[in-house]
Amino acid sequence: MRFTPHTAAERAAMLDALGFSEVMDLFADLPAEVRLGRDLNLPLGMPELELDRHVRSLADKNRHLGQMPSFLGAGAYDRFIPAAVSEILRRTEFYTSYTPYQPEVSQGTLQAIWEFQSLVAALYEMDVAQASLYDGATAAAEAMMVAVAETGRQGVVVARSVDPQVRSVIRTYAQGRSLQITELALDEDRCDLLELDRLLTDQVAVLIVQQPSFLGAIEPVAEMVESAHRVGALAVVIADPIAHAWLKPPGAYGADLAVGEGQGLGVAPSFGGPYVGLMAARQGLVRRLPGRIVGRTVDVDEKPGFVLTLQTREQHIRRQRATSNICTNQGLIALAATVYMSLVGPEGLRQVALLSHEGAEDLKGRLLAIPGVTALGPAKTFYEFAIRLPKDAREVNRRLLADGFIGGYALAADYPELGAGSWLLAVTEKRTKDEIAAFAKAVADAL
Amino acid sequence: MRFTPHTAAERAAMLDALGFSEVMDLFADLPAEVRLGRDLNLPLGMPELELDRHVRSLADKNRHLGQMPSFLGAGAYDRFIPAAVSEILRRTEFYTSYTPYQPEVSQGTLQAIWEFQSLVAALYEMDVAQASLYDGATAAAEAMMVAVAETGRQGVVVARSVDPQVRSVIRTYAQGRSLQITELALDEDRCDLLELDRLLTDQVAVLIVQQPSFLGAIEPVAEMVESAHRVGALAVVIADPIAHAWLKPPGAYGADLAVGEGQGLGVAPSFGGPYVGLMAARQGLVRRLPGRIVGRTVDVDEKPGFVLTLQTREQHIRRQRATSNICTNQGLIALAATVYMSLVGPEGLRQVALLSHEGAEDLKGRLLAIPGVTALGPAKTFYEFAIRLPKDAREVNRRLLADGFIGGYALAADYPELGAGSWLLAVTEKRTKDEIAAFAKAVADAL
Amino acid sequence: MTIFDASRPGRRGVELPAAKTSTPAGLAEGELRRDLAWPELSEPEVIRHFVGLSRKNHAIDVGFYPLGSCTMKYNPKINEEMARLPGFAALHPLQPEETVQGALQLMWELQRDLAEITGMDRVSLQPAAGAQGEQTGVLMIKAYHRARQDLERTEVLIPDAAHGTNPATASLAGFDVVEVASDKRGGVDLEALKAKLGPKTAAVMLTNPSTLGLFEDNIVEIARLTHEAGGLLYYDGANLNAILGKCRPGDTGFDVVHVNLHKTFSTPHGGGGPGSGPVGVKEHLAPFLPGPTVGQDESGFHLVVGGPQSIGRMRSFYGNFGMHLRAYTYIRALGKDGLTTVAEDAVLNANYLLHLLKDRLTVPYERLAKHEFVVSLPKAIKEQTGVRTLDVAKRLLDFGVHSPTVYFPLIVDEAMMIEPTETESKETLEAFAAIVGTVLDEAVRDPEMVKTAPHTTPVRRLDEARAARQPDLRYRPQ
Amino acid sequence: MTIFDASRPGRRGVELPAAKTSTPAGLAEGELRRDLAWPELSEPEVIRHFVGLSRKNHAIDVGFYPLGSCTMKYNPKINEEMARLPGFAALHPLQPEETVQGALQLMWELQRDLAEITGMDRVSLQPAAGAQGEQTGVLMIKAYHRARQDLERTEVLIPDAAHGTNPATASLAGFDVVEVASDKRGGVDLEALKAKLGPKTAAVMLTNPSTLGLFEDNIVEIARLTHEAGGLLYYDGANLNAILGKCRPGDTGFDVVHVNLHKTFSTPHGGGGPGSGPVGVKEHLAPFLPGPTVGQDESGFHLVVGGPQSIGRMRSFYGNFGMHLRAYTYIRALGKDGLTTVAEDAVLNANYLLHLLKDRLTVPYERLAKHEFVVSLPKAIKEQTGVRTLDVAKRLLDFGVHSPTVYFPLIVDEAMMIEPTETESKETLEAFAAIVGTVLDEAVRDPEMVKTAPHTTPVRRLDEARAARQPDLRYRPQ
Ligand SMILES: Cc1ncc(COP(=O)(O)O)c(C=O)c1O
Ligand SMILES: Cc1ncc(COP(=O)(O)O)c(C=O)c1O
Repeated sequence: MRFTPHTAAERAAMLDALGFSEVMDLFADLPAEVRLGRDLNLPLGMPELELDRHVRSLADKNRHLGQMPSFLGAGAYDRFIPAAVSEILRRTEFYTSYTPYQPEVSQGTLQAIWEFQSLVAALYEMDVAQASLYDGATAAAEAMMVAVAETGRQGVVVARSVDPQVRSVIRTYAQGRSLQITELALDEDRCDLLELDRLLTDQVAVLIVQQPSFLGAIEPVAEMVESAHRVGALAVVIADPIAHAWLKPPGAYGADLAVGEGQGLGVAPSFGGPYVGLMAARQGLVRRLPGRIVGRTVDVDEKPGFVLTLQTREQHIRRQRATSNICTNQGLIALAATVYMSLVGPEGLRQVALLSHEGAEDLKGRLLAIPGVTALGPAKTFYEFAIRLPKDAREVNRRLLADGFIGGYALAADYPELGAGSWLLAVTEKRTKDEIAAFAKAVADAL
Repeated sequence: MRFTPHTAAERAAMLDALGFSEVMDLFADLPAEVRLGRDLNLPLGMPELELDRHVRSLADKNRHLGQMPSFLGAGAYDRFIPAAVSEILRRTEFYTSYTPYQPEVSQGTLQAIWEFQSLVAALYEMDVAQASLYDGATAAAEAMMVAVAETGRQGVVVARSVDPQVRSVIRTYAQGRSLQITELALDEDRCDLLELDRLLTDQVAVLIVQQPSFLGAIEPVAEMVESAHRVGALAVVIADPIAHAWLKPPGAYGADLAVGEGQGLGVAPSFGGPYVGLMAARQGLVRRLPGRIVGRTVDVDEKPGFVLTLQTREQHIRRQRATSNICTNQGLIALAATVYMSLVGPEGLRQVALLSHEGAEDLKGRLLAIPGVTALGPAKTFYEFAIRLPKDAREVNRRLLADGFIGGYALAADYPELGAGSWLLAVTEKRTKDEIAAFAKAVADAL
Repeated sequence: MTIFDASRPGRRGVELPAAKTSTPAGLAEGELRRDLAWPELSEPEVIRHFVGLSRKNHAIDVGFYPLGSCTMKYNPKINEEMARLPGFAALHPLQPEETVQGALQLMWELQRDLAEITGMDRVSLQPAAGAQGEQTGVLMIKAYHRARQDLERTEVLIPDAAHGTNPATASLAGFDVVEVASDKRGGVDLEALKAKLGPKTAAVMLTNPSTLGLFEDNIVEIARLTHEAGGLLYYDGANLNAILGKCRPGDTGFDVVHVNLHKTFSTPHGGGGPGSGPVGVKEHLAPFLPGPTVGQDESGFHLVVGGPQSIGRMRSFYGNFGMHLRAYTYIRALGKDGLTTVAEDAVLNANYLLHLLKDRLTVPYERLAKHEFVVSLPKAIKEQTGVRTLDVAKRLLDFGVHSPTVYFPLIVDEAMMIEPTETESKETLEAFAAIVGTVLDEAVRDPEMVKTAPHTTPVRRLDEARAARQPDLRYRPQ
Repeated sequence: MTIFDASRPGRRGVELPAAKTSTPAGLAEGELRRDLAWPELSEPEVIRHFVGLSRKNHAIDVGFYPLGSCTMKYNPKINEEMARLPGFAALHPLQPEETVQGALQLMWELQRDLAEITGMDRVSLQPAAGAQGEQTGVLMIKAYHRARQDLERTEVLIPDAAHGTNPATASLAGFDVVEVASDKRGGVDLEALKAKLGPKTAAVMLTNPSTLGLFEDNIVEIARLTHEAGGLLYYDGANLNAILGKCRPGDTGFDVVHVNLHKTFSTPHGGGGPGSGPVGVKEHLAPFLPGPTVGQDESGFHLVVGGPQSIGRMRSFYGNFGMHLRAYTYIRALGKDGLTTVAEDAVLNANYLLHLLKDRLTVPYERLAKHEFVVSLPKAIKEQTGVRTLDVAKRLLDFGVHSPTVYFPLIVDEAMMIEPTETESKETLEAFAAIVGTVLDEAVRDPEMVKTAPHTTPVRRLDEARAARQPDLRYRPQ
């Protein structure tokens, strides 16, 4: 077999050394009643030539983002990825190594993660960041757990303008510890601040808001964080890394934890994963953080080096008293984001965000000029925005697909209160002026 | 700029250190009359996002071998390349290094080339091989030069069944030293052995034959080599590496030099290049070989290591008396071939060749069963073969293209004597039974 | 040097098309950030920095990596090639279903194949790693009991040899963890188990082969006892590599399993992820599965959201699709024949290496090993020389191999947990055994050499205490 | 260990579909080979072997590589990405033209752009490397004179500082090489040139800037003299990086040029190729260009074979298309603005580094440098300590940088030829200057350390004499 070196002769020699006569002797400890007395019901193995053809045939059954301009976001974005990112990801020393348990031979991974932590902390202007979580949704849920542990309270207030998938994951994680989740309603297209004051009691451990919100709105996060603090709750801000090239970072208005989805930072959309969850916190919470953390130290020769640290938070040391159960995280994707952030630098990120914003404003203007199309509310938006169509958005998407476009996200399934015409559109730096104009025209034609 | 680090401030500081005030001071030594007093007439630079889109748009204007089954060979082949080959080629330590002038920090490249030499020598069963030439055609021409230098003669006999492009390159190289080239005619589909005896005189430095020939025929090479030796000429065999998984190797019947095109050994067709020329020789010719040669030696600690050797043959030492002018060769492509040969091993190569042969025999049988289609002659063939259609082969190719196939090579432009219907077809291990059957049917329909 | 130290203001690694404006229109000053303290570098500098870092790592493709429990097997290169096809990598997860039929088919087939391999009825690919697979499974168990109004089941029983994620998961899901001792043979102590099973038992979590690399041969009895007590049996699939095609957890009484695609199914470990931890369940747990999963009908493949009893989403979208794709490619590459060979060769390699080492190291349980085994540094060496397992592990690094997992499982003193995997050759195993022999000789002859190891690695032994005492967790400008 | 030593009979790194037969039908026993003595390994072993080899190489992405004359600039990663698109990599060179219009357009645009950059009228992309570009050029010159019945021109004049490929090429093309001395300023000695020009002169071959990194400021006069004597002027484009957008060989009187895409245009050097050496000519040489080139008409792009006077093919097909593609991508990335910046920064870096080194090393020609410069080890050091340039070069390797080109050009004693390229930062240049300083100090303080260097490389100084005396050029089973 191509992935296993042994020849029949070698197997025989090894068995012989063990005093066995056949391979089944190696499985003599399996009680007869548990042995699988048949072949697995799977096809035979394929030579690479056939395998390549077969898997490509599946890829060819899809229509991908390189083939159709897309205005779909809603948590995953078609952003430009510099070739240098994949060059580094293809370094086998990165992708075929594992969690750096032996730091002396893992300095590459460790330093890269430390740099990831530094970049994420700087992005959010928070004191510290950890080494990655599964994705933005679980990062939000883990942040909730941190707040619950820190406050000893059970109440959780989540803005309804948080990504519905994230809210769903939060609810799942909350089941374990029987937390009480309340949803903060919308006022038009933003959080209802009066309602927030009603919901915030001294039972509340944490307020979770998203900036910009799932609907694209720039929320009054600073006020909301202040409100949460007033009742002794922690504030978790789910902060989009691209928009935060320009927006005031969570650390600047006192958020306790900032989390986010890192997919936009050089990670392929890849049908939903692997992505990478970002989490940063204020200093006081560092020993409550989930997952890996890398620290800088020195070796016996006083040479600087990096290690996994604060491991007494972790499952392999603390077991049932660990801050989380995380073991494998999203190391390689964190590396992708690290390389991306290093390549674009502050100016590059600002430009990515600005181009996206300009495109979105252009598209928004064109769409709102179509008779019958209206804004959801007064909120300012960044590169993603919601509007209301005079037709079912799903129907419009179908028409657009026939024209070769991937349309926006039909909001009604998650937000029935917004109506069947509510539609969320994202514009990234990849969309050209021509594509935006053609798309706007196709929308007008579809209505 | 993204590929150059300097900022404006750094440039100014550096100029300042040099005592200059502006960049043009660095070019003060260019006489006014030679300065280009205008911008180059080229577009402005493109950001990677636009560049990527632009270059992809050119790629998309092509229809590639992954989109149409191809039966075209004639010197370049659509063969299967295992993914592991490109994994190694993407190692930046291989592709961003250069000729190993400092062996202590180039052992990777040097050992890989030494292994390449070993594999090529073993394939051809010759004593030695060198480190690669530009392609199979220049390898044949360089072999001719070796023979001319060795014999001190000026006559060259080249079989007409040698690839016409190779013959053309041989003629180009011969111009420099005013060699006399004679073509050995065809007898039906193979070399004319009677004619050969007439052409071989004591003025002849070298006989150049191809096995299998350009027309796919298995030639009586052993007899031909013997004939050449009888008049004191050297024999150069252009030997296809895939077919030689099975065919008797040049070393086994006394060829003086064996050369070949290595593209079939794990190298993408890539519209004609880069490919890699193979050259192996008998021991006595080693100091006449062109290009690089790597040898094994030891370091001061007696640790084995590899170096460029026998450099007194080379241009940088011997200048006008060098055996060739080669400097940069095809290092990375030789590496690709080395990885490929190591992966497939002897059994894998045999199987690649056998599958190709079986496919070709299948196709040949199907085509010859079509009324009006005939064989060129009695020769046995391996994975490529020529037939005669009752119609202009170019016309048939056009019809096949409309059906989604890349047809064979129309021979008449190079071999008018074979007629407009003469057609050369190659089958590789990538062609499935279904593709072969469908192609044969399409040919029948096109006639 | 960190990437921040290499920064120079004004350098750029990427250029972008020009924007029309210089700041986002319409945003108030107070809404904007001031500064973004990221480094600035050109593309060549970024590449050289990360290439340089990479060269400080050990990795599977660099050398032997017998890190027990982690299944550091070879990651086939075709998987990487396939994962980068734009027909997969450039799919938005919310595209219309008719434009992603190939991706859905792949996921559907993978669900089906994992169900077959594990002997379960239904599979969800959503969990992002093994630990999240556990969390999914345990939350489903919780939901199951709750749905049956069986509300007093607050305990999860876990062997003392278990991986840390098991108790951490149970606790995260709101259960009390009850530890079950191991018996002299390294298996679950049946008497201890019986004593702890009861009306409070929600589940028993096991891995089989266990973290000791031993097949739990009482498994049928354990399942019977657990079910009799009203609990469910959870299978941690981290060690599935040992039994592929030989035995299926579903056939031995397990109700839920997770599998680690990044272990058994060769998706790369990536320096610590991404992993993927699909869960499989028996029919009675199917209503609780997280959605969406992929279903098929005459019109094609579809995403099916969870029903009313579903525990809900575990993460966004459908899991780490890029890992599903690699695992799928691997399963198709090997097929039923190849997967069985994997288990055979993995077990053969473990037993052969154990055989080569058994005279030099202490073997706590003299039994047939499965895919891995646990040994200890001989007490005599430790007592005579002061050399510890940690020192031996560090010294091994000087020989170009990775060390085994050490000090786990916790129930074995000075443990070394060695998992060679099936992709290593006989020569590699022999070479490793020889290196271990050399290091043990050295431990006696020249203990300082071992205690101060490693000597030839990019950095030497690091001060972990200082790292924890004075956490330096991010770059700060001087 | 070589790959042959790692072989074990029966291992396989690739599996293939089953064949129907076991040997090729119809071939006689005597036509078949017996044995194929290749190694047998599994895929993981092959990968580990070559990954291991790669890690023994220095490379641009690993560290500074100031190898003079070779232009070891950064190779942008986008080029590699584009070259692997199946729309390029999976094109058969003989496909119908209508199916390769994108590839032909790319070549056509590249021909046009290279003509513009060099100031020539027509370009062929066929030559596979610089040396083959030279050969093409010199064969065209031969054909040109022959076509004019100017049959006595048997000599090619070449400066003594020239690269070895120049005389080797001229000789291969059947010319006698006449060496022209350099003057005190490092330029072509005009008097020497005049003395050697004459009715036998077929051509003068120059590179400008010269291999000394100096701009030949008499170039217009040299061109005039050459043409007056009836010869043609050949431009070796290896040093084009210095003058991009500043000056064009075609405007200074050259009749033929070659360019090295693997130098100026950033295509990777690949451990010694593939390169690409397109040639450009003035109109009077156009009939002699090798074909095919790419032409355009209203119906699209076409391959145009050489006319009756063409020297014929230089190699199969159209040259190293994969390199054309990378160079094209690079030219489009940089544009006219970026290419000019390349020259400016390349020259700035060379002069800055020369400035940093000039007090420690002997500078043979105190002039403005272009993209590179040549210096010597101070005589005093050599005489006092016995340390030679070679020793310094070897000692530099211990500091993680590649050494400069040494002992070339031949006319400078103990030469070091240093070409930093534009892609290196100020800090890198300063760090390199500091390393050189350290090594020179060491040469005086501890000459043995330098003479026995390198000390930290994968192997130490190798016995080259033994390699040449007892050639061991291939694996032979023991
Ligand atoms: C036995 C066992 N269980 C669970 C896990 C956790 O899996 P993951 O790291 O994928 O979260 C591991 C990982 O090492 C393991 O070895
Ligand atoms: C000045 C000069 N001329 C010619 C050449 C030959 O070019 P190539 O190596 O591409 O054949 C070189 C290569 O180093 C060179 O530096």
